[in-house]
Amino acid sequence: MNAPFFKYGLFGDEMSLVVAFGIGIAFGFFLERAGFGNARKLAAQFYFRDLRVLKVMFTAIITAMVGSFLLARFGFLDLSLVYLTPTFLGPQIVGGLILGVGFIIGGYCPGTSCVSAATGRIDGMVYLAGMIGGLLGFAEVYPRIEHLVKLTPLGQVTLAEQFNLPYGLLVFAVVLMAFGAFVAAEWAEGRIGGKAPDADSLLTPARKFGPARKFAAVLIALGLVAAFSGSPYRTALAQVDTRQLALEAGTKADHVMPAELADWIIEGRNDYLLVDVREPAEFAAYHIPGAINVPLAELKQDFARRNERIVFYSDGGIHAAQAWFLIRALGFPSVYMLFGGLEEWHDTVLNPAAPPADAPAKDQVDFARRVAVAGYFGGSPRRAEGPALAAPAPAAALPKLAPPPPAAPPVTKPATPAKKKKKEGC
Amino acid sequence: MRYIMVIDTKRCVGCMDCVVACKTENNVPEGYNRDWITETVRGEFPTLQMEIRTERCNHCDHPPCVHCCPTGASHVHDRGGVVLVTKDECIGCKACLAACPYDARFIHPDGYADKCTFCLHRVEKGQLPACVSVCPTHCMHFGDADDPLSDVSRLLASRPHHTLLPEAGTRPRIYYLT
Amino acid sequence: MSSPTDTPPREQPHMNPYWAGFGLGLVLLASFVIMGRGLGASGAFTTAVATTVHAVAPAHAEGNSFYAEYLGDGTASPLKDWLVFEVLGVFVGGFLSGALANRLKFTIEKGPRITNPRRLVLAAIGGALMGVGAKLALGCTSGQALTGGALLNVGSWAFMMCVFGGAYGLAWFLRRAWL
Amino acid sequence: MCPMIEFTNFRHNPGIDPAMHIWGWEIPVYLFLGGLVAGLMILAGFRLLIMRPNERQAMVCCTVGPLLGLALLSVGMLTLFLDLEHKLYVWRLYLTFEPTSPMSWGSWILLLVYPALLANALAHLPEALPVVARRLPVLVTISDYMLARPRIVISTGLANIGIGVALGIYTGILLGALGARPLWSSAVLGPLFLFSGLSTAAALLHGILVLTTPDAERPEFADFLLSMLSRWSQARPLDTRIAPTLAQADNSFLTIELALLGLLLIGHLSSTAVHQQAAWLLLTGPYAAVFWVGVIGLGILIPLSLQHLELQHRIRHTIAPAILVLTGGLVLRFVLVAAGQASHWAPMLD
Repeated sequence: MNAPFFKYGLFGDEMSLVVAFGIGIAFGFFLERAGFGNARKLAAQFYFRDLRVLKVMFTAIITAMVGSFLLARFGFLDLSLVYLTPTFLGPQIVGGLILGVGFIIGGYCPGTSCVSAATGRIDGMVYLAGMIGGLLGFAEVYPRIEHLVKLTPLGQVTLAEQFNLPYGLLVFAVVLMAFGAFVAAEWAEGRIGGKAPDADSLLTPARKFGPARKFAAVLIALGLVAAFSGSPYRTALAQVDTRQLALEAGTKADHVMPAELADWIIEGRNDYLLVDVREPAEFAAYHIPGAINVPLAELKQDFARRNERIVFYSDGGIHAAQAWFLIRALGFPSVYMLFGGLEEWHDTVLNPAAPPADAPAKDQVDFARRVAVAGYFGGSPRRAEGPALAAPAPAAALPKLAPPPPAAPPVTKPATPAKKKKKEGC
Repeated sequence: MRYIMVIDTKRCVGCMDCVVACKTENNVPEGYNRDWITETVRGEFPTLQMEIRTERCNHCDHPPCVHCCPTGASHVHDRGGVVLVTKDECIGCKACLAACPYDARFIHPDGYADKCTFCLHRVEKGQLPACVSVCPTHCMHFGDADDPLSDVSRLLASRPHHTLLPEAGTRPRIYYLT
Repeated sequence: MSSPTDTPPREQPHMNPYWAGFGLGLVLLASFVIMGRGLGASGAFTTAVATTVHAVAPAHAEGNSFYAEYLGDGTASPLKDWLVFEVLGVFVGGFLSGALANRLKFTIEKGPRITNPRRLVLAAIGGALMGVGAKLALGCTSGQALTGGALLNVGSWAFMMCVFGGAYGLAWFLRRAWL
Repeated sequence: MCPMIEFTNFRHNPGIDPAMHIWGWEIPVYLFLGGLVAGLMILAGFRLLIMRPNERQAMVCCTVGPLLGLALLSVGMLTLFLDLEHKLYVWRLYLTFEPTSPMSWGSWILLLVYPALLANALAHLPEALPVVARRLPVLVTISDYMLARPRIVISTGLANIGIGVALGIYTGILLGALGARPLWSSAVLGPLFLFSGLSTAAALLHGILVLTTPDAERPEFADFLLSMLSRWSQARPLDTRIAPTLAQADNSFLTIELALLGLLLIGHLSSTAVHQQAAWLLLTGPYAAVFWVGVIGLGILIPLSLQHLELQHRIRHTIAPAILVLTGGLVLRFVLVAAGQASHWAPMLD
């Protein structure tokens, strides 16, 4: 499984914009080909003259739906990583109605108006100007109605989850429904709109098995395959190989020792993502430099890029271990946890205990190094139990550590989704 | 005559006395600096190596800032080859700022390019530049490189040294003893 | 412009809707596979509006929670946004397709029984409503109906039904504009 | 793993630290307009040279172009002036000539541009603007005087070409001579800006021709608006026969520009570490999106293909390529000026 390419880190944010441009060109091209740059063609939908909007939209929806389902089912695409706009049922129903009214009054929707303006339609350009005016007005009243816009939240949820139906079955149902709608649409075009049927339509009286019908047959067949394929999500519980996870948990391969982590931070390594799973208040009080805060309850499938090395820590070890299991079960390949959590971090990195005075010289040298590390993180060594000992002298013999850089500690990648402020949706 | 500066990085502790002395002596406006301290740490923990040094205009033998100046405001002074700016000729085009690989210049709030002058007004009176004269660790030395008996010539002859960004081809005249 | 000797080629008919829809679906699928997100349009204009307002009146934009959401954390220009670049492409793609089919012309699409100024006023009103509706619904026909529809998003399907409902409900009153 | 280098600098001079940002929008706009005017000069001079005595129709190149050039150059010099920090001393530029300074060369070249452009415009002005010429008969006198003497026409044409080439190359060398910014330190920048300027100039003239062509498919009021803008030329329509020639020329310029951009990047990528780092700023770094989409895609490849289709009579001539090429030229200057200031010799911490 290695798609969506972007979320697996195949290319960065900067290149994603170049991809966006390319995808946009294709999108605009097909919108124009479909006749969506023409307001009369779009409005004809609502007078049963030409049900193009319905045909194009539903063909596109079922194509992408069946395609993404099958790619996900056969392990190429991780559907759980495809961004799903959260549902706010009330505002979306009201917004949909307003949008529908705007559609019939203005004759376009935002995407199609771009195409119409690009092909010289002056009404399309005026429509765009009107939309910008609408956005400006909405922005001014938004702070007062913000609570209304966030009403009835259902979260990121699909129909399959909402109605507890198998995803594949739903795919098949939508495909069947779409073809039902196409046949009805062609019938209505002829009956109400008085339009002669297209040469290549589903309702052509000839017994020919034309391209449209072949296309329909293929999609329905694929839909039928989908209906019996089960869930597209790799993350479903049944697919977690518990035995392998248990074996992994048994070894210590998933541990990062505090001293090791301290070295990583001092080296300025940025090939890992340090995640604090405690509550924000605790995070604010103290956190390991460079960590980001994702409370346990907010760990989601897309909280980080999948190919990233992730290190969890919490106060002790338990919450980190739970986060480790959760995220490992979601299919992230390289997940680690800080051994002993923050307690161990305090004990071994921030306030290392001095060895007894009669300890071998090797321990003494090692301790001196740890004192230097502690200094870097703003901690200080503590005395060990037993006989008192002098303050560690050998520190001078070691190279002095650089103080932490003034503003930004050598942290992880700044562009992790957890920190990203801009919204991803439309 | 070829004025140069030799700075002993083994002695510099980054106390910033030179920075303060320069600001006072040359009346450098608030928020601007003609000289500054840099700290470089290199290596891999725990075998780190740190170098603290004081930096300023290198008064290069091959000064790109002088070559690109359209009005001749940036020029090489006859005395010791010091690179100077005549502020009444400078139009503030900022070409010299872009041309300097050391980023040693800045635009004075009055609108002209400004930078270190090796305190030529003091040197002409037989004094040392302000930064050199206040250095508490005596890590900075100023003098004539053409005079083989000068302090700076003897230091360069006796100790390993390097200059900053020699690969930029500017032939800088501030030497750092290592 | 065409030289006097060759007559401009005739405007080509539109594509078969099913094949156009199939192409559109493949583009959407490609977006899922490459980027892990769907298509959109209205968000780009919101970003552009937010950036413009921020340039004109920075304090006002930063104080407004609506604009703040689209301005990012200030480390990069808010215009360096996925949807902005995508919509830039939409303009180019639409123009290319229109040019190749000889459908480029400065004109106003309207029914025969409505005057030009009235059609333009209606277009502006429709656009304004669309801007409000799209922001209430967290997306427009591209971002919600098309993308969310293909992902079986609950809100998107509810939204799609309402769009058709709203449009069909009002269609009869506006028949003079289109028929 | 390569050893860590941590670099702390206590300088903090405004405009220099933490990242150099001394040139804002003024310099890119000036470089763009300078290149555009250079292109207009070369096209005008060339057209003037190949014009036969009684063929006086190519006024879009020989008159409209130079007149626009005079206006655009003035705007460009205004932006250059706005960028100066010591504005009252600007006359210092003309008290000296510094042979090693591209900016000094430029300030003197700019002085030569005005008379050359004016001469080119005057040669055929009464043809293009009969309304103006009727009010100012002296224009007719000048034009007749010039056209009666082939040597004056030829030297005007040659002067325009020569000064245009110098102006175009100078806008690039202005940056190219600043070796302290690795991205700029390439002599390719001169020809690159010259050909970018030529492509924008050809696109501008092509766009003007398309706009002023009567079009049956335009609604009345759009035509009305256009004729308001171009009423002065309606007395005698511009010769639209050279539109394909201009599109053809623009395509050649765009292709050369693309090749030069490639050479610039290849040169940097096969050079020292700092130059490679500078090239990656454009290729995958923080300027990649704008570079690939704005400069390469919108500015070069798409207008190139549009004009190719126009030349093959597959699509109508539109002003879209003109808008795209002009925008692309402007974005190229912005990207190069911004990325160049971000590129650096000193140790960089990524």
